[in-house]
Amino acid sequence: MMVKKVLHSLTLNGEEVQVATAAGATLLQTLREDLRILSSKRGCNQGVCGACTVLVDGTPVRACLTLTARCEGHAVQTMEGMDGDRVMATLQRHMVQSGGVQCGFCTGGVLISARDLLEADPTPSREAVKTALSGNICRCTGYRTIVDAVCGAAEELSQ
Amino acid sequence: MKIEGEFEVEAPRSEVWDRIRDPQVMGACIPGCEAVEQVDDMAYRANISVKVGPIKARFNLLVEVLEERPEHTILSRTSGEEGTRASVVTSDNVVRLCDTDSGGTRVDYAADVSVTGRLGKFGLGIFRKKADQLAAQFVENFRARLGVTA
Amino acid sequence: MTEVLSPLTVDDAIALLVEHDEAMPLAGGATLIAMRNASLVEPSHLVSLDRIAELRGIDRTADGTIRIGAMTRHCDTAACAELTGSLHVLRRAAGMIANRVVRNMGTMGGAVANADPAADYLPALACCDATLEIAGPEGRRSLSIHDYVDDWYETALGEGEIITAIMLPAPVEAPSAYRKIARVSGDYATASCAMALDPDGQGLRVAIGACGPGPLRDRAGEDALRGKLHDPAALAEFAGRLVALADPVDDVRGSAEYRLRLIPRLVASVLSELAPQKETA
Amino acid sequence: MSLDQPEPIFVGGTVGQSVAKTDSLEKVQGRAEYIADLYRPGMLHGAILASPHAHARIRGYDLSEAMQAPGVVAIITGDDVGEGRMGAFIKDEHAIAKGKVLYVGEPVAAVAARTEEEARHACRLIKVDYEELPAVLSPEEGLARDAPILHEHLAEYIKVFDAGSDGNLCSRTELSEGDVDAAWADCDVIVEGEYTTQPQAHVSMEPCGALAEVDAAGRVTLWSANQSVFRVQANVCESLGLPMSRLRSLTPRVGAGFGNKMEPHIQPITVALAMKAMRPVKLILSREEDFEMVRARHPYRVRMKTGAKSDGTLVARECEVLVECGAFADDSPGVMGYSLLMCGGPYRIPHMKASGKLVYTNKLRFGAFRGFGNPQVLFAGEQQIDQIGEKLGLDPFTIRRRNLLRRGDQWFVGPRIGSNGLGRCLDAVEQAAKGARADGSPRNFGLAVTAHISGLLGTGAIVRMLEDGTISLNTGATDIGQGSDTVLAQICAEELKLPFDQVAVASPDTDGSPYNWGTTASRVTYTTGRAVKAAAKKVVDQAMDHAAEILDCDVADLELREGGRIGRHGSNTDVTFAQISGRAHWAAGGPLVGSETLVFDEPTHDPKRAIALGLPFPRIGVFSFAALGVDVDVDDTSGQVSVHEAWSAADVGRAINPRLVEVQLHGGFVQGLGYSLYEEMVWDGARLANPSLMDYKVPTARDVPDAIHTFIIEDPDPTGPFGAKGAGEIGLNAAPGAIANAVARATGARHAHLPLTGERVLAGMLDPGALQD
Repeated sequence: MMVKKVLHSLTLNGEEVQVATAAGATLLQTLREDLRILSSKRGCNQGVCGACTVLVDGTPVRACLTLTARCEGHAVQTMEGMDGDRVMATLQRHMVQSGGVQCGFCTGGVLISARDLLEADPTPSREAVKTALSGNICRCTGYRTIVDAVCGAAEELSQ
Repeated sequence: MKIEGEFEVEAPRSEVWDRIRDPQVMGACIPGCEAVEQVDDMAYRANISVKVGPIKARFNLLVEVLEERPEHTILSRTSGEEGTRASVVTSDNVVRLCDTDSGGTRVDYAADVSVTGRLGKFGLGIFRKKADQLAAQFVENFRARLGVTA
Repeated sequence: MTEVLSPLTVDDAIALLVEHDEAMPLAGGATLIAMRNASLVEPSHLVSLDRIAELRGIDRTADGTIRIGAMTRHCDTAACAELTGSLHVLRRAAGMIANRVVRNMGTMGGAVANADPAADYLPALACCDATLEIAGPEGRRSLSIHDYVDDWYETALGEGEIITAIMLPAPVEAPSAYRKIARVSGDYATASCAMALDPDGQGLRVAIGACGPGPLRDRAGEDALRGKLHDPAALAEFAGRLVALADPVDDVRGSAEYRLRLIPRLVASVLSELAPQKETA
Repeated sequence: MSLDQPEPIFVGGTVGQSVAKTDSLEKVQGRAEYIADLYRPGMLHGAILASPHAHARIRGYDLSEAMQAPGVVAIITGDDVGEGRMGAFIKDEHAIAKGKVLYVGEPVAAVAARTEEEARHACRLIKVDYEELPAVLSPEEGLARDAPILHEHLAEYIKVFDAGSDGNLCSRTELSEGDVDAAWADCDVIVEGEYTTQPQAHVSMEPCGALAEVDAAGRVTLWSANQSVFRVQANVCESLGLPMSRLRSLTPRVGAGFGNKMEPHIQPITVALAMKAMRPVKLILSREEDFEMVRARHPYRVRMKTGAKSDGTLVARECEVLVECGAFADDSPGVMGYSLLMCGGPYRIPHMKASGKLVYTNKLRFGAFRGFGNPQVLFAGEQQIDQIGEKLGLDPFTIRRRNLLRRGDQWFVGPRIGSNGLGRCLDAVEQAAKGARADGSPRNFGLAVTAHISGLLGTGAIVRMLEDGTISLNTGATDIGQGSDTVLAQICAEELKLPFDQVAVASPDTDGSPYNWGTTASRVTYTTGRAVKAAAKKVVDQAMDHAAEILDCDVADLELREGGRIGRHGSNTDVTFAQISGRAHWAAGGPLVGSETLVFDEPTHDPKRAIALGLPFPRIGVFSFAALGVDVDVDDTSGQVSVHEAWSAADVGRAINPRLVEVQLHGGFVQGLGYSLYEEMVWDGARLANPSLMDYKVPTARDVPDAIHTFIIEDPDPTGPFGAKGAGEIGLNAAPGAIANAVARATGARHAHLPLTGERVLAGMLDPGALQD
């Protein structure tokens, strides 16, 4: 097995980067192993758990199911690039306060999904929040405090 | 995973026995079987390709007769792996022959198949269906080989 | 090690698929990359279809037929306002696939090509009498959805062929719905049911998912049921015919026996949603 | 201090406040570092070759092709690990398969290479010559007369209790009290049944992993996902024959455990690889490997029989369990023994008999999982309580209240019960759940109650006052995300009357932390909290001595004031911790350090009361209590059950951080909900058929009720820190019993087999007469 590396150009958290990564690598592999962007987690590598969720051109996708080659010329955003995002900052604060953070392994993916929901629907019902987060598995909280946090953030942001 | 079945052929038991004990005949009847190489009287090797949708595998198998009661029963064991050992397959097989009232032969077969490794992580249900289909295909080929039709 | 190729036209994509023995077409990747990550498939090349303009978009043609480009993502299908009435079932099915994030990735063409018997599109498309547009080394062809699935995960798609679009007959004013039984939200179906009523409310079209290699559809049975939707005996007979067509698996989502038990119950459940029996009945 | 007079509770400081967890901020910002996020210079990546066979002798290895593969630096097999064996109760496990493989998925060899892909590729090139052996795939098969034997040398293994091991019998436990056989004649109503429960996977969101590095002198530093750096150290050293002083065990943030990361997973293999490669090696399991290689909740077969008088007074219970152990003992003897200890539930039952057999099988080891054997026996026991109530016309609350154990009673076999707020838990649930749903429809209500211990084994704490008067707390307890660092800091701050943020909690490190058995058995708040409080008290005492000297007065005249000050009663003058600590560091007495170690030492067994054979926990702990009510919906079409609303009330003694207790109750309930309704590891012969999140399903946000009401009942325990008891497991235990009781209410059918899938419940709906098969 010869390791062939391919050079890709993409925008990562607002900066142009060139990265040499294994041919056919997933975005998750490239972010973690080649770029040391570690907020995106490998929880299942099957797209089920949601811990690797990142934004590509502003849309949440699974980094583990996205080929880096497909990100050529596109904008990738991870939690590392969320500084200064008002919606994210509000969500983060509410997650801390509500107890929605336990082991924290799912938390980044949860927050990226929640932010996407609030962008699309600033005043979601609790049911809508649960539906939007149904692709992010949390094994610690039972979801209750996470839903509380997202609803609390939505309320604060919509005032 | 257990695969079981039976079929009847309008051929005498001794003839059926000879065919079942002939690796070349078996190789020709097993779906996806590419090359059969006799090791000795009690064993042969075969390459078998299987495909389930986009998933393809090619196994190098060794079939060993563990015990036989001529013209009645064969206990055999199939074992093998994919080229780079990504999956391992083993199967314990029993074949029993008996005479039918019409002078033909009834063949009862049972196999306990285990696939581990990359293919072993795949859903159980589809494999069972595929295995049943392969068995049915084998029976059809075998009948054709004996010159009888269903 | 997989090389990724990104052709700009359907012809180029097919040429690449033909050129490389172990190449596979890559649509949204939601299933194929997951399979590759698990080493279930080990393609030498992935021919990415994401830069081919022809495969994108949902259009309504002059005669009302709706064309869904193969690379249309589930989220776009789930939100498509053109899919009304008899085609609403497809929107409902799209919205129940996996979860919001995966629906941003997966495509209808990819899902149909993969032909997972427990996935949501095939029964919905069978209920809609969809047609597949297929391109391959021998040229282009159309294929009825009813002739598409050959066997477990085996379809009529030949070597080097890809689905370019899914064609749907013009929607008519009639209710349709999709229901799936699954262990948890976002799981593949244990069993599912896509149903559309005839515009006059006297008949139905129904397709059952996850109970055989492809969706179960019994058009003769549907004809026999016309005008008798609320006749319990006729309905039971119809459901019985669907059960007879079924060939379900035993797997971790449920036994074959359970799936057979679910078929008539799903039919009754979805029918009561679409055509509630009148109080006086 | 008598049991009837709890310690007065100090109120007003940080204890009782729902402060945010100290690690919350780094986690919401994606900056928390878990094991997979650690990198070291020159680090290699590991991968494991798993056994394809359930039971086989290893005749040899051919590593030649794999060693030539690109990027490969080192390969280890059983030949590299010596004869050492590890195990919590029975030392039966090598670091990696040696001589034989005992389950499909067992690590057989491991590769260290430049990248994970290269390591995984090379694994496939390793050739292992196996001689296949017949396999044991159920406990019944394992006990058969001519069964193949997994551990031929079981008799010679080191065992830490009287296990009674024999053949494939890993251990047996027999407990009894009163005279059960005679007592049945006194019963007016008897119910009995045979129940089975399924294996459940922990599914911590973070898969297991480890990183090991060897220094120039040959000493090993090991980071790993764990629930105890000390158990990691002990297990690695036992299995690899290393002196414990040669290995330092550390922890990054841990992505939850639930029992899965308490005993070892791949730490010994990672260390062996690093020692052979002489370079740092990181090994992270895939999700599939995490399912196949680590451990899971035990499947049980439970025979239970319960008898009562016509007024509902319980008279006798008999419980017999057959427990599948898997290939290695791990925590299994403890789990079985504990489940037998708990099988009577929190009731006064004068005549009790409980016995169990734990049997080796050629499967993944089963082991500790939140609940630790309690949910399995409660599933049977709490249904039988309802059934007796039904026969006697007593509602679920009444029959339970009539039989509750009280403060001062002895639990089955002997432990004395301290605080007990179970009656108040029942009141809270009954009050909140009474009546109909908001829309007026009737509830399908089910109830179950439970108790769980917190305690067990050794723990310690070191509290150091830094020069500026702030505090460093070091306990060695791994925070697995549940917030123990925060709770311990709260206890410490309370005792020192300091603001919470002036206490920093040190990360566990076997070089610098006092011993802590582990983050398990709902024990950290209770046992480590006790040590922290006592150690902090010692620092206060030392500070008082300094203050007395500075202020030239008697210690008895001094008081500790909020904010780290000590002053004379009736005077405004005081000295600050900074002044005191500066003096101690530079002038007099030496730096202020308080340390405390303790081991829970109350005996479990009261020989005057009960007979106990093969009891794995001679000292166990104090009791927390809980009541759980659920209201379920059953889908007419599919039989699928969903929980509409839930009420979870728990007596945790004293909630140091109420929000964190609530989240334990939420999370425990939802993990129990998945266990009750659909989570199941399915074996196809010897192969685990669903080792992935595609096929093994856990609840998503849409599968849980929004209305999970929690009620914290505080009945302070005299021995707990500020009265606190454990809260980690109590929220899960009762879920299967409560849900089964609710399903029986909804459908009229009793279920003896978990999980209560749509398939089973539908079968019950269509034929509600009999106990469902």
